[in-house]
This record gives sequence, structure tokens and C-alpha cells, in this order.
Amino acid sequence: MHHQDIPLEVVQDIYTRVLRIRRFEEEVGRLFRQGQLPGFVHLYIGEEAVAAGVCAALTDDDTIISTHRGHGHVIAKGGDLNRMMAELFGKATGYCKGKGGSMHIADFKIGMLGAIGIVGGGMPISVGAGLSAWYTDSERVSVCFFGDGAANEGSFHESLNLASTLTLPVIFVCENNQYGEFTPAHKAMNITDIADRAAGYGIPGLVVDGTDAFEMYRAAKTAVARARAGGGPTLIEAKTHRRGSHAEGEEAFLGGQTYRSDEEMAAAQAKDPLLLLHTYVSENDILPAAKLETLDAEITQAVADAVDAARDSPAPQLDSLFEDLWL
Amino acid sequence: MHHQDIPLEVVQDIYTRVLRIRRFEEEVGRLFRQGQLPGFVHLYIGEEAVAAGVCAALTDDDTIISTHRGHGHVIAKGGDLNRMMAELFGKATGYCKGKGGSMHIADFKIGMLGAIGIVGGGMPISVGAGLSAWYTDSERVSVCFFGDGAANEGSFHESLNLASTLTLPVIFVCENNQYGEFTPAHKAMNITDIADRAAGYGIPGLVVDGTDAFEMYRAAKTAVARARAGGGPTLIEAKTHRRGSHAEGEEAFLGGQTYRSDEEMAAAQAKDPLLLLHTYVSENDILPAAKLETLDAEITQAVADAVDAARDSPAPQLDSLFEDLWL
Amino acid sequence: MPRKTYVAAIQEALAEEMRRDDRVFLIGEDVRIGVFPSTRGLHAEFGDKRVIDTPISELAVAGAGIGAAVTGLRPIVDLMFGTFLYLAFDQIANQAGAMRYMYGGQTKAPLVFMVQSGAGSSAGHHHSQAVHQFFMNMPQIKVILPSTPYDGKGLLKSAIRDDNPVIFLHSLSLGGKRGDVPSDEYLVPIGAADVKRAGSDVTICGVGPTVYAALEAAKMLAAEGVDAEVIDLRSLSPWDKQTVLESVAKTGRFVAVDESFPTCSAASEWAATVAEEAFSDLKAPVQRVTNQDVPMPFSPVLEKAVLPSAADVVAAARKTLT
Amino acid sequence: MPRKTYVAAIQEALAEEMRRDDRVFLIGEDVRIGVFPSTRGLHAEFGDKRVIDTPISELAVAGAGIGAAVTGLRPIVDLMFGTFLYLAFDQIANQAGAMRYMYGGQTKAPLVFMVQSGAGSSAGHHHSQAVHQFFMNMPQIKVILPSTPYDGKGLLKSAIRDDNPVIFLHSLSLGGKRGDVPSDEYLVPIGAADVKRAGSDVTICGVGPTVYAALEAAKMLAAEGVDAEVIDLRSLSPWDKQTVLESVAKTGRFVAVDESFPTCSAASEWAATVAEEAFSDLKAPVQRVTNQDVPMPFSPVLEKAVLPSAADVVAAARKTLT
Ligand SMILES: Cc1ncc(C[n+]2csc(CCOP(=O)(O)OP(=O)(O)O)c2C)c(N)n1
Ligand SMILES: Cc1ncc(C[n+]2csc(CCOP(=O)(O)OP(=O)(O)O)c2C)c(N)n1
Ligand SMILES: [Mg+2]
Ligand SMILES: [Mg+2]
Repeated sequence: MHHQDIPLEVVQDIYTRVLRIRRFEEEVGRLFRQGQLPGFVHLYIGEEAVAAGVCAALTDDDTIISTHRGHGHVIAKGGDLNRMMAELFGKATGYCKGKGGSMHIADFKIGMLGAIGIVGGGMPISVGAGLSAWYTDSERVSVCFFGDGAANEGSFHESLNLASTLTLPVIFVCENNQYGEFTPAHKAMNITDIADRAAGYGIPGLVVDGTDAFEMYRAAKTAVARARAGGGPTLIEAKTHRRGSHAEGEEAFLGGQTYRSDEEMAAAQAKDPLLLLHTYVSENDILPAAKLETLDAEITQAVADAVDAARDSPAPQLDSLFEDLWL
Repeated sequence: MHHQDIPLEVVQDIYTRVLRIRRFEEEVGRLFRQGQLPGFVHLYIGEEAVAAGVCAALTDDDTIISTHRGHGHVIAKGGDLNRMMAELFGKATGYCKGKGGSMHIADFKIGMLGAIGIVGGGMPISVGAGLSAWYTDSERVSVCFFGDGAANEGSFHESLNLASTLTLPVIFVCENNQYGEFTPAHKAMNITDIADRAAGYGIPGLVVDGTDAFEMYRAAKTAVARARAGGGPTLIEAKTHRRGSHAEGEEAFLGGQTYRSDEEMAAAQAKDPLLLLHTYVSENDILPAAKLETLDAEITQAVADAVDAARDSPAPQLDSLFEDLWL
Repeated sequence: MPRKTYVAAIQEALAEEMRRDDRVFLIGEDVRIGVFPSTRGLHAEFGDKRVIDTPISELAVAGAGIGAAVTGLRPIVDLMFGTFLYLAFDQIANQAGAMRYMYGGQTKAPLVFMVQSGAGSSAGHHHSQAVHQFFMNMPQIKVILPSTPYDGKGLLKSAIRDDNPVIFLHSLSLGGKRGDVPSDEYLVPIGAADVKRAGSDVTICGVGPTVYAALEAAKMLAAEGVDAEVIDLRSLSPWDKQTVLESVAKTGRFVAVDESFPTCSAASEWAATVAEEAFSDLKAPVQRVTNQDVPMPFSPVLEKAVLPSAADVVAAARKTLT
Repeated sequence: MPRKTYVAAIQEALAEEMRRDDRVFLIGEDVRIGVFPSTRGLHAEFGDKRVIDTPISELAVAGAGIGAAVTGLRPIVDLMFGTFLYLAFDQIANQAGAMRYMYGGQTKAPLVFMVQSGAGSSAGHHHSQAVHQFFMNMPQIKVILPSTPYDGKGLLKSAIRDDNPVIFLHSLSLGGKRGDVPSDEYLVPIGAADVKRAGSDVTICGVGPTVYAALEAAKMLAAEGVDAEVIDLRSLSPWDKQTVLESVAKTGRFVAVDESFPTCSAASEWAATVAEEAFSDLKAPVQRVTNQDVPMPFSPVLEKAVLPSAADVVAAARKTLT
């Protein structure tokens, strides 16, 4: 892990994104366990370096598309914690006025084109966002986050191939957290690196250590430059770990069944992206400890404020059922 | 082209299969142009070596699944010309009692599990046939024929991956005839060899000269042996040429537009599989000219008989509309 | 007025709208060469960027249309046969129609999915199904199926200008039908039915090819002294309930004619609505005329027997009159 | 009689049928660990070969089920949520239901697609749609949706023994419901409705979760002196028209309650059928109670307002009584 080629403000920026995601997700986990949040919740803890590194390499114009595990992507792209939290509570002040929920947060103003609850469902749409950029001769790139599980969906195949044949500025970021629900990636495919599939579409495929935010940033920069220069799509496979449940509350609904060993969990903990980043910036005196503490305190407070604001927000009016319909 | 490792009776068998397909398809083309056949018709002329070579490597128990361009596969697997022709005429004596037509011929008795009009639609089903063989510890293998165009469908990706993860005895035979309808394969994908996609599923991928029936036979033999031994699926890409139209009558419905150069057509003609085979067996005195002529006469007669029988056959009774329904 | 074929009118709508708005583009399998003549010639005029051939990848192409739409373009996604939309079903049901609502009104998805729908060319089950009934069920998806060249052009132009996802269905069997198509620009509004024949005894309601079965039936009924009103719905979602209810208020009898498998068909929807909202007007039970409830057979004699015919419509109308 | 949960009864049906017939196997995403407890414990008993985890590949898994079925096995394909079937729509619409007919009766496809259907857990649009209406339209596909543990077990066992493709829908919101489930083997026939409450004033017809809304409504109506008959259809295709028509012959009033988007819903089909075939019995217009016509919102207050409620049913029933 090193940051030699990365300006200090970017290091700080990446660190901030990772931390914001972490503190937000920790709080969401607590709220869910307390029974305060409706629906399903899939946390991004352990994978923060992927979204943070990638989004730090994007401009505000660039777009992203996300998955059922989408909170981290929204935050990394600059999403508003209050409107996110309110959405998770199903409140009228949420990003989607309570109509979307955890799996469907979007912020079109910042190029966050939406989280999609259908595994692989966002990939074709991201191709369309890339098509738009190409069509309008814009510099914009389109980023698609998806999981190792999604890489086995037909949409993966069709989307990468389509983006390749049209030479579109799309960056496919596969978050290989080793599991699709409870199935290990290596049982759902007979290959080690999903990045190898890129060859089948004639596009570059990179394996990146997804626990290292700097590596993610570098890989994304390269892919973004390539895309902006008209070089077409890239597939980036980020090897990462989901530290927590597939969906919050899974212990209960799995009835005591487990699917990961203690060693595996310990190894993932040792590669925790926030821990790695914190250790790196601390040990190398890149960001002063005091600053890190203030930052953490600020973010923690912002998350707490978001929760308070969400709680105090009104539930959607029944009238709103018939808003946001046909134009 | 050589047959050193191939017994003479197999050479003759392959030759017969190729010729039967050719003479049948030529006649179907004529009938279609004369307006005698309803619906759409996609001929296999130019690609006969693929089905013939592969099916010669199969037993009667092994199963195949086919496409909209399916006549050749049925014949290669041993299908009955009379019942095929009757089906094309939409007659009650056809394989499917007139309910299927050109794009949906099946003969379950000889392991021909059906032609499928949806591009890529047969691939998942072939995985199921392989699953069945594996489940029942049978020696049976499942062969799936599909086109270069189909290789861009999501079903291709999901099917190869599923067959690979379950180590099923499925042989995916991609008939790369260079076009999906009027789109050249190289515009629909940024790679030269579809076989390279096999690496993405951890299975062998072979490029084979699909105009050489012996090469096809060899490749199939290897893949069949591997599948029977529990080694799982193989992807075979057969480079071949469609000599005629995508669908019969395309000149008319394309309104004079063309999409292939004369040179390209001439090159394909030079690599015509029947021509190559005929030249080879003749020049090397493998099959006597007289025998070849008798064979051709017999087959030509059989096709003519099939046409006569089909013409004389009754149209389906209206009552038959409500047969072959729920059991 | 110039007379044009149905398919030429559709082509004209595409060309005019592409000329009018350069955010409009066409994408699909072999749209350049034009598998259906509806897209023929557009590539020559508009070039590579606006007439885009794709690999055979319905799911991705449909989704790409959606992604392009939510980022400011106005795609027309041509997926050839109606049944090929089954492969893109997820993108349409889960994404296209839902995005605006699901994201609280932040976005819109102005795009057109254009496919052939229905049977009539002996193409077998995989190429001969009507699909409108599926998309009618989905909230926030518009569905149209014109029966004439005039409507084909006018409705497609409206669809392209619509800010919502629209499924534009065209009928292969009507492709060669000729009709008047004005040279001056015009639009046909989505959601408005067209009364094709005024009558006082029975209301017959159809869409696309079944309009002709209905008209033919009306003629046969006239010979029996029965004066049928024939309504061409043109739009399936939203649909012009008002016109139908007003007609039934007059006639007291209703026959729904729909080329579709029977259960949960458009005919079921129309019949249920009339039964619900015009009950007191009804002098006889509503009647549905649809496909027979079997997969589409290949053989022309069987295919014909499966599809709703004028004779079937006459029989149904007679039932309302006894 | 032992009392069991809905989901436990389903699990029992799977286990018993797998014991009875070793051609029966289960395939799907995470069926071993059991995302839904319905498949829990089967892997321990039946092992790797008969309880097969797959990659997330709905189209291929569905098709693999079909391929296995036509080659002699009896697969149960579990694809988790109903909406995921959209990705397998082609295999179901074009292949599963059609193969037997299309190939002239040469084959059969005895398989079960098992998915959750409907809303009620605030999971948002992508995980909260009812899907039965789509499959009801397809010829030669059977569709069932039980409302009780007893029916869940008995119908699933029938589905597994059926020689045709069956879509077995279960309701997440009913998963924890308890009911009597006999220890002795029994089957519930596909296609037979269950009259849950006899009544003489109005017929209320539902399926799955809407049966409870209907029963609750019946109680509320009873308090007003209205005696409602409540029919649980249980099977959606084929469906028990006879029982419904007989009931309407008695009551003269009909309310269809269906958790589905309204247009071309099951409610439309039932209402149309009653209007067509029991017209002379009807004393008032048929009524449909369905979802509101919007994508499924996440927020519990909105979700609840979209779904058909007992109060909605009461209001509809009252309309038939004035
Ligand atoms: C099409 C579809 N199939 C199945 C599911 C159920 N499901 C939700 S998340 C998930 C696992 C996805 O795995 P992966 O893509 O690796 O993402 P991760 O959860 O690991 O972030 C599955 C199977 C779904 N939502 N959509
Ligand atoms: C899902 C689907 N999309 C499109 C079509 C229309 N179509 C029929 S054949 C064909 C081309 C198929 O190309 P390929 O797989 O290479 O087979 P070939 O015709 O060359 O044998 C297309 C696009 C179809 N039948 N099914
Ligand atoms: Mg994963
Ligand atoms: Mg081809």
C-alpha cells in the first residue's frame, strides 16, 4: 500500500469517503437490529475502499449505477446522509420520498443513477449511460458496480459485449466479495479471476486489491482515462470482503446455519480497508491523528444527525402514492 | 484434410450425412421459392460438415438441441426425411403434426430434443439434458448447436457457466458462420475466436475448421470422451460459412440490399464442405465414384419421395388443435 | 392524400422524428439493413451514430435504451419480434416503468420499444405471439398497437415524443396494408380510441389486426340487420374507457376481440371494465373473442383456426342479441 | 392434527415427494442453506445430487429444469422471488409450456417453478410484485398459490406429481401462518377452489394473501348483516370456474380480490368470466379489488395503501349491495 502518486488531498478525500460509509453503515446495522428500519438492508462494511477509490477518480458529471448493496456507492459519489437515512426509514424526506428504500436509492443530481435490487440489473443501464456520453460526445464516463454473483448473470455478458462493440465509456467494477448470498464465488464459477472474462469481450480486465483504496483509485484512474479517450470499457475486479451479513438479520433467518469459517472472517478483518487506511496514514504521518479524530467525530455526528432528522421526518402522505407517475 | 485416424465406415457415414442434408436443403430451397412452404425457412447449406461430423461421434442415446437453422441437425442425428418434409409442409404426418414447422422439428426417439426459434434459447435446455445424464449416472452426452450470434446472448454465458460449475456432459458447438442475420460476427463481438470465451468458464475451448467434416468429428470425439469421463463441458467453435440466405427469400425482403461481397461468397464456395469431402474421397480413392453416384441418386430419390409423400399427406384436422395439451 | 403502406408509414414516423429531434435514435439488431422495412433507409440518412446495430442481446439492448433515456436521450429500441421482449422482460417490468416512481420522480425514461406482435405468418410459436397483455399489466408503461398506416405514423410520433416508456407494437400481418397518410405533420394522441363504424346494436372493440375481423363481422351482421359499432382502441395502456362505455351506453351489448391467449388478456380487461362500469346499460352478457387457448401452431390451417376470425366475432355478437 | 407453519408445510411436501420419487430434485440459488426455510434441511437428507445450488443465472437454471424434465426427471426449480422469473420469462413462455404442443405431443415437461410472490415486507418494487397474472396468460402452464399450510403442502405435492409445468407461488407474508397439517399423506387437487365461508349475499373470490382480506371483510360485512361467501381459488390456472359460477348463482353479487397490478389481472379474468357466464344471475355489477396501479413503493405506509385491504373489499361488496 502506498500513495506516492496520489496527491495528499485525494488521500484525505478517499479516507473521508471510506469513513463516511463505515460510520453510516455501522449505524444502519444498529438501527436494523433494533427493528427501526423496514425491509431488507445489505451493508457495505469491508468493501468501502472499492466505492471510495473509484468515485475519487470520477468527476461530478460521471455517473454510477449500483446494486442491492448500494449505500456505500451513494455516499462515495457524494450523497447526502440525511436524505439517505430518511429513505431507509421510508420517510417523505428521503431521496425517493420513501418509495425506493435501501435497495433503490438514487441521486440524479450527482450522477448516481440508482441502486437496483435485481442482481445484474444495473449493468445494461450503465451501458446506456455510456451510450449517452458517447452519443453526445461528452467526456462523461459511466461506472457500474456489481458483485461476483452478478458476473454469472446473462446481463453481465451482454452488457460487457455491447459496451465493447460500441466502444463505450463504461467501467465495470466487479466487487468480488467472495460470496453471492451464501454461495462462495468459487462454487458459482470455475475460474479464479472474474477479470479473465474481459478477454471474451476484447477489453482489458484487471484484478485489483479491493481492500486497498489507493489501488482502486489507480485502477479507476487508468480506466477513466481510457474511457474518456475513446478507448472503450474496462472490467475491474476488486477482490474484497463482506465483513458482515449478506443481509442484516441473516443469523435469524438462517436458523443458526453458518457458511464462513472463523479463519476466513479473521483474515477479512485483517484486511479491513478502513483499518488498512487508518494504519497507513497514521504510521506514515500522512494525516495527523488529531485530524483523523475530528473527522471521525464530525462524521459520527453527521450520521447521528441524519438519524435524528429521519426519525423526526414525516411519513409519506397517502396522496404521494399518486405522484411521480406518467408525465 | 485427412482421415487417417477415422475408420472407412465412419468416413462413409459422415459423407452420407453431409449429402443427405445438402440434397434435402436444396430441395427445401426450391420448394420455398416456388411458394410451396409456409412460414420462414433457414437453410444449412455450407454448414453440413458441422452437424455431420459431430453427430457421427454420438450414439443414438446422446441428445442434441438445435436452432432456427435446424434441418441439418435433425438429419445428421438420423431424422426421417419424410416426417421432416411433411412438417415443413405443415402436414399432419409431420414430426410435430404440423404444429412445429421448420423452426421446431424434434424427434425425441433419436435424441433430437428439438429445434428452438429463439436465438440462444436451446442452450439452457441442453444444460438440463446434461444434468439429467449426470443425475442418472448415464453415459449420455448432451450436444447444443448454436450460432455465432447466439454467443452474444445472456443464455450462452449462463449456460456455459452452469454446465461448468456442475461439471455436466454438455458439448457446446458454436457454428460460427460469420453472420447473425446480416450482421458480421466481428461487428457483434470484439474478438476473433468465440472459443476464447471458454476460458471465462474454466472449460476447454477449441477452434475447428467447420468446413472439414473430419476435423469436426475428431473435435467432437475428444469432447464426447471428456464428457463421458466426467470431465465436464467443452466449447467447440466451428468456423464455417452459410452459403445461402439467412432466411430463404431474403433478396426480396431486403429490397436489393446486400451485405456480403462476391469475394467472400467465392471463398465460401471454395470451402464448401460437400465439395471438399467429395474431392477428398474421390481424389484419394477412398470411396469409389460409382458408389458416390449411387448414394447421391438414392438420397435424391429419398428427398423426392419425401416431397411427394408430404404433398399427398393430409393437413392437420382442426380437432388436433386440442390434442397434445395438458396431461 | 398519398396512400402508403403501414410499414412505410412507420418508417416515415421514425425519419420525421429523427429529423426533428437529434436526441432521438434507433438501436437494435440489424436496424441498419432493416429486417423489417420499417427501419429501412434510416441509416443512409442518419448515419452510424443514430442508427445503431447491436449484437443479439435483448436484455442489454433494452437496458441500454433505458440508461440512455434517463441520461437525456430519446431512444427507440427495436427488438424485432414481440416474443424477444421476453428476454428483456426484467428491464421493462422492473426498471423502465418503475424508475421514475421508484426514485421519487427524480428521473424520467422517455423511450420506445418497438416490436412486431401477433401471428399470421406461420412462423410457429416462438414468432407468433401477441404480447400486449403482459405490458398492459405493468404500471407506467404505455402500450399501443395501430391498425392503419395513418395511426401507425401518428401514434409512433406521439410515442417518440412521450416522456414515458412506450411499447409500440406493429403487426406483421398488416405491414402491407395501404391507407391515406397526409403529407402534413400530424399526431395521433395516445389513449384515444377511434370509432371505425358507428352502430346502435352492439359494440365491438378490437385493436390491431382484430379491428379488421371486427369490421368484417360488422358487415356480415349488417346483412342480418344488426348494426354494430366498431371501436379500434389503438392504445392499450392507457385505453379509452370513455369511448367504450359511451358506446355500450348506446348499444347495451359488448364484444371484445383480442388476438391474445385468452386468460388475463386485453379482452378480459375490457370485458371486466364494461361489466363493472356499464352494468346497468348491458342488455346481454359481455363476450370475449380471443385466440384458442393453445400455443401457436405452425400449420396455416391450424394457425388460422387459433386466431379470432370475423365468424367468431359474428357468433359472439349473436350471443348478445338473443 | 399437528399445527405447522405455511413454510414448514411446503418444506414437508418437498421432503416427502423427494423421498417418494428419486427423479424429483431441487435446484436453485442457495437452496441448500435455504434462503427461504422452505428448502431448509433437504440437503442434509438428500445430498449434493438432489439439492443443487447454482450460480445466479435464472434463465439457464430455468432452462436446465426444462431440459431435465423432458429427459425424464422431475425438477423443482426454486428461483426465490417471483420477479426473478422475469429473467427466465423466455424459457417459461416460449419453451416450458409450449414444448409438448409444439413438438406434437412427443414430450412432456413435468417440472415445478417455485417462487415467492407478492408484497408485504417493504422490500421495494423489485422484490414485491405479484406475478401470477403473467403466467395465467400462457397456455399449458399451471399456476397455483396456496393460502394455508394445508393447501401449501397438498398443492405442492400435486404439482410435483403433475406431468405439466407448474408455477408454484408461495407468499412471503403468509410464511409464518400456522394451520392444521395432517400427518397422513394427502393431496390437494390442482384446479379445485375451497369455499372458506359459505354465505348467501355476495361472493368474494381471492387467492393467497387476499383470502385473508376477504375473510376479514366477510366478518365486517356480517356485522352489517351481509352474509358473504368467500372462495379461495387456490389454483389460478386452471381455475375453478364452476365453484365461482355456482356461488354467484346463489348470491348474485361478485367481488374479485387480487394482489396484482389491476390491468389484465387475475381479478380481470374472474370478473370477465362471471360477467360473461353468470350475467343473468348478477344483481349488481362485478367489482374488482386489486393493487393501486403504481409500482410497489417501499415505505410501509405506502405499501399497505397499495395492497388490497379488507376495508377495500368491504367497500366493493357494499357497492354490489346498493
Ligand atoms: C436476479 C436476481 N436473482 C437473485 C437475487 C437475490 N439476491 C440478492 S443479493 C444476491 C447475491 C448477489 O451476489 P453478488 O452479486 O456477489 O453481490 P453481493 O451481495 O455479494 O454484494 C442474490 C442472489 C436478486 N436480487 N436478483
Ligand atoms: C432471441 C432472438 N433474437 C433475435 C432473433 C431473430 N433472429 C433469428 S436468426 C438470427 C440470427 C442468429 O444468428 P446466429 O446465432 O449466428 O445463427 P445463424 O442464423 O447464423 O445460423 C436472429 C437475430 C431470434 N430468433 N431470437
Ligand atoms: Mg458477492
Ligand atoms: Mg451465424
